[in-house]
Amino acid sequence: MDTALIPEGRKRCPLWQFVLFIAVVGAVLLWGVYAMILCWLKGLNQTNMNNAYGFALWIWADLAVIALGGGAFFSGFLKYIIGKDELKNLINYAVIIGFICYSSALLILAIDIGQPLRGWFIFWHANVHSMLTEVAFCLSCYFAVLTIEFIPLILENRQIDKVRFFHNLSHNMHHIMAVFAATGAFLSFFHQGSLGGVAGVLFARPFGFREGVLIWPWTFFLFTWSAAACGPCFTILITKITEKVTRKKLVKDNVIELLAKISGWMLLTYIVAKIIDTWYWAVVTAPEAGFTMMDFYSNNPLYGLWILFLEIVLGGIVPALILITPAGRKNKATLLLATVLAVIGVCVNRWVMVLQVLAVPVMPFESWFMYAPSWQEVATTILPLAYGAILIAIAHRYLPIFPQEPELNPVEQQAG
Amino acid sequence: MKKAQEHTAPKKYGMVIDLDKCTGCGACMAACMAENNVPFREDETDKNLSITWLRVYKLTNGKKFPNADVCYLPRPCMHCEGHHGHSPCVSVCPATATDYSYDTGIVSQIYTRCFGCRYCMAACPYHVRYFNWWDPVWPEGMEKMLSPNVSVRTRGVVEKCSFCFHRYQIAMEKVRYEGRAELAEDEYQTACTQACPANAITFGDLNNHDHAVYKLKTHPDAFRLLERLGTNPKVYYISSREWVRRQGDNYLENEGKVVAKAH
Amino acid sequence: MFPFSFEWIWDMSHMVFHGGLWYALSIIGLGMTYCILKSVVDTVQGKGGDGHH
Amino acid sequence: MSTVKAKDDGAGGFIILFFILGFVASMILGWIVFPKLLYSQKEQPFNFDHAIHMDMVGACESCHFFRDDGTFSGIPKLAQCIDCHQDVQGFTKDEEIFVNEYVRNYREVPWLIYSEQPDCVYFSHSAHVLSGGMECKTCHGPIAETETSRPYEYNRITGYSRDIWGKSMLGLKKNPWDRMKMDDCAECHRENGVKQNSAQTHKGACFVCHK
Repeated sequence: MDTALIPEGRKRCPLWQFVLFIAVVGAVLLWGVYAMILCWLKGLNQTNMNNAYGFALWIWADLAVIALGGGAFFSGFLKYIIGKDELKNLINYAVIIGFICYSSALLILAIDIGQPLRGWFIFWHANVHSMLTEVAFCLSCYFAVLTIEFIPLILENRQIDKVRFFHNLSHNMHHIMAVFAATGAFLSFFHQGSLGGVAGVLFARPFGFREGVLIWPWTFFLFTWSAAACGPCFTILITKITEKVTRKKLVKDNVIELLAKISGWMLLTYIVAKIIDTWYWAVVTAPEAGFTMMDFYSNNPLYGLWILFLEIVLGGIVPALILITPAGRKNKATLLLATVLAVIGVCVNRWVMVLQVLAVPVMPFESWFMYAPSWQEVATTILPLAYGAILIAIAHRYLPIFPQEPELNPVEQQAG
Repeated sequence: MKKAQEHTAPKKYGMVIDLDKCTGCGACMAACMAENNVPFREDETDKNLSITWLRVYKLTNGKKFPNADVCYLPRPCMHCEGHHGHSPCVSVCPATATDYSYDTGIVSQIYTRCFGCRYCMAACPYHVRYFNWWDPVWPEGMEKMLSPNVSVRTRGVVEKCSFCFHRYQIAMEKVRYEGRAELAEDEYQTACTQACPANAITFGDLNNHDHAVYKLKTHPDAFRLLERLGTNPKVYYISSREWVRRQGDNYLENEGKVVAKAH
Repeated sequence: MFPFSFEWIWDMSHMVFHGGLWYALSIIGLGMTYCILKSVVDTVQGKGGDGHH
Repeated sequence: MSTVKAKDDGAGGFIILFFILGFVASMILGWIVFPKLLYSQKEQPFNFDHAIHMDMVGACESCHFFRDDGTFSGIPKLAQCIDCHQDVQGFTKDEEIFVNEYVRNYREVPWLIYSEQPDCVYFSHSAHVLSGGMECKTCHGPIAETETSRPYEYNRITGYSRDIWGKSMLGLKKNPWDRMKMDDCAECHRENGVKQNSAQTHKGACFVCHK
């Protein structure tokens, strides 16, 4: 039925399978949309946030998806600026994943504010000294860049491409894509960093506070670095999942391995910096505020040293070591393990930098603040996943995203 | 138009609270709620969801009878000066809804500008900032008792203690009418200060030699909460009890005796 | 965001911040304008028909 | 190419006409329909003649005065008017309404205040008139010369008086009283060096004009 829309020379599942998938995921999406509307109409009392937890699950989800969406800017940077041309076989998908991540992040931010109708104040009445202002500006601008990178992909749809103007537009946009990619890399450097700065500048919150250079705390640079390291891991992971679901090979191994190798070295250097940062913070920054490191990891039901181990060792050192060894990234199982661990590692890092910052008691006569999200928060956090799955499904079905797909999956000529 | 404005020395309004006098009666909290149109809920059991600009904390020394001791600690907004007005909350607000005035030293919060991102709440270690999780609902007829001097807040914005700044504004009207240059100490006092039956709270200009707070802040037993974080708060506490002073800040084991820093 | 808004100050931090912002916005805006205009011209000139480059 | 061009010529006139029509429609929408939609009008309870009162009493302060605590009385209460208006004076219908409906029943007149600021704004008349030496006219315009009360217009969404945004939809102004937005207060404060004491903006701190 929809064969006219499907890219030439590529095989797709029957329409009923596709519709069924969209329907099932769509149900989850609607659940999330319902929760989102509840939050907008009834206000943030629908959440389990409270005066101790001004930031909670959503801000974590925001930071996490943006870190994972970092694959788009970093592979764009590698392809267009460094000149790693093999990545052209993965860049389209990285852009789509980035687009999903960033649109989700903006949506979450729109739900997360108490007065959504006043959200534009962050732009209009901007306080440039606030890390959140920098986040909002760079995020919106970078989302615009991702949209620009996504448009030519949409225009490559068989039917749209027939329209001469769209064909030319797609061609012209491809032509100067490096300019957009460079702008995107510039913007990403700042907003990934300023997200790190969000907790890092809170000088009265000893768990999050970091020293730094000029106005930027060390977390600024660590966040950019970790997003560049772990974002591509997420791109690889989603590509592998897509290959599993569609039951065909979409990207050649050498492309994946190249990205995995770069990612591995990024992750290794990041984790060394992270260890130095943690060590300096534990022996210098925290004691200056009257805290021992163990004050942050004891006397509460959740946060223990295990979380530090999970983040740094399991989510950092292990995947870095796997990815930098040729055998590690060539082996499918260990490659997958490494990407999963790296994704977990960066997510734990973002969790810690949002929620643990608020959980730690600062006044000595207080105790730890604990929090569990309400179903509305969980539903709105799952919403982007469902939305992402649907967008990927539609994009994969109707757009020629993977240039190597026809070569890897030759279609026998069929009659009719 | 005359350019002769009120060219007076910058003030730094602050408080000194004598914890040895505080009985924990809560009159200051009640006065504050009434003065500032603070909304309340039918069920206030979860203090993390309700709004109390001035909150009285109960501190214990953790010892058993007969050495057990408690101390009540009223905690308004500290109106941190930080470093040149760079208080923890002011610089993080993305929409410039909160500001620090070099004229009075008061940290303001503009409810109509705030869009509820709650970054300032994350920044404040004293938990003085409260979010309006619900729209305010007053019992029938009570909305007529609201003070016209303080604007009422809506759902989805952050609010906090203003050192009853509207009282300063009202007091200044008279000062101007009478053609005086300066506000007298007793003309501008916060609601909690006046409500305290034990006279535990003293309020005034920390820069002014003639104000009571100027002398009290240099009391040998005076301390401020979380001073070593660099918040530079304008609320001082006095307690003769060492354990109370020690709970004013975090200390590593074996750190020396608690003495007030020079300020 | 704009020089006429109350929060705007002509100091270093504002110039750096907004400089970066407007720089990025202009590249995005000019880039897209170029693409669209060039595509209009190309289409009028009859380029890009039949889906071939 | 020639066929394409011929086609274009045929459609060109239509396109231009379409553009002009659209332009006119949007102008009408923006300048006439939108303000009507955005603002609603209310009439004052009855007409008030400022000019005639000025002839009688001589100065603004006679009715709009400062109280002993420095606060400003604003629009006079019935108690002040009663001194002169115990009985109907003159022959206007408005005077009749005032005396019969309000004075006789001791009912306050529910005047609509053109210059009423939103709830979050604090404004001190003493700071401007007594300390600053400003004239009433600077902010209120030549209201003392008016003989009729214009309709009170208010924004349907915010409920604020139209005098705040000003008559011009673009928010432009010629006279200082044409607009009463925050930027107008700030501009005058900046020019006169009033309390530029904010740590954030180096302009007036929020807690000068806000409450």
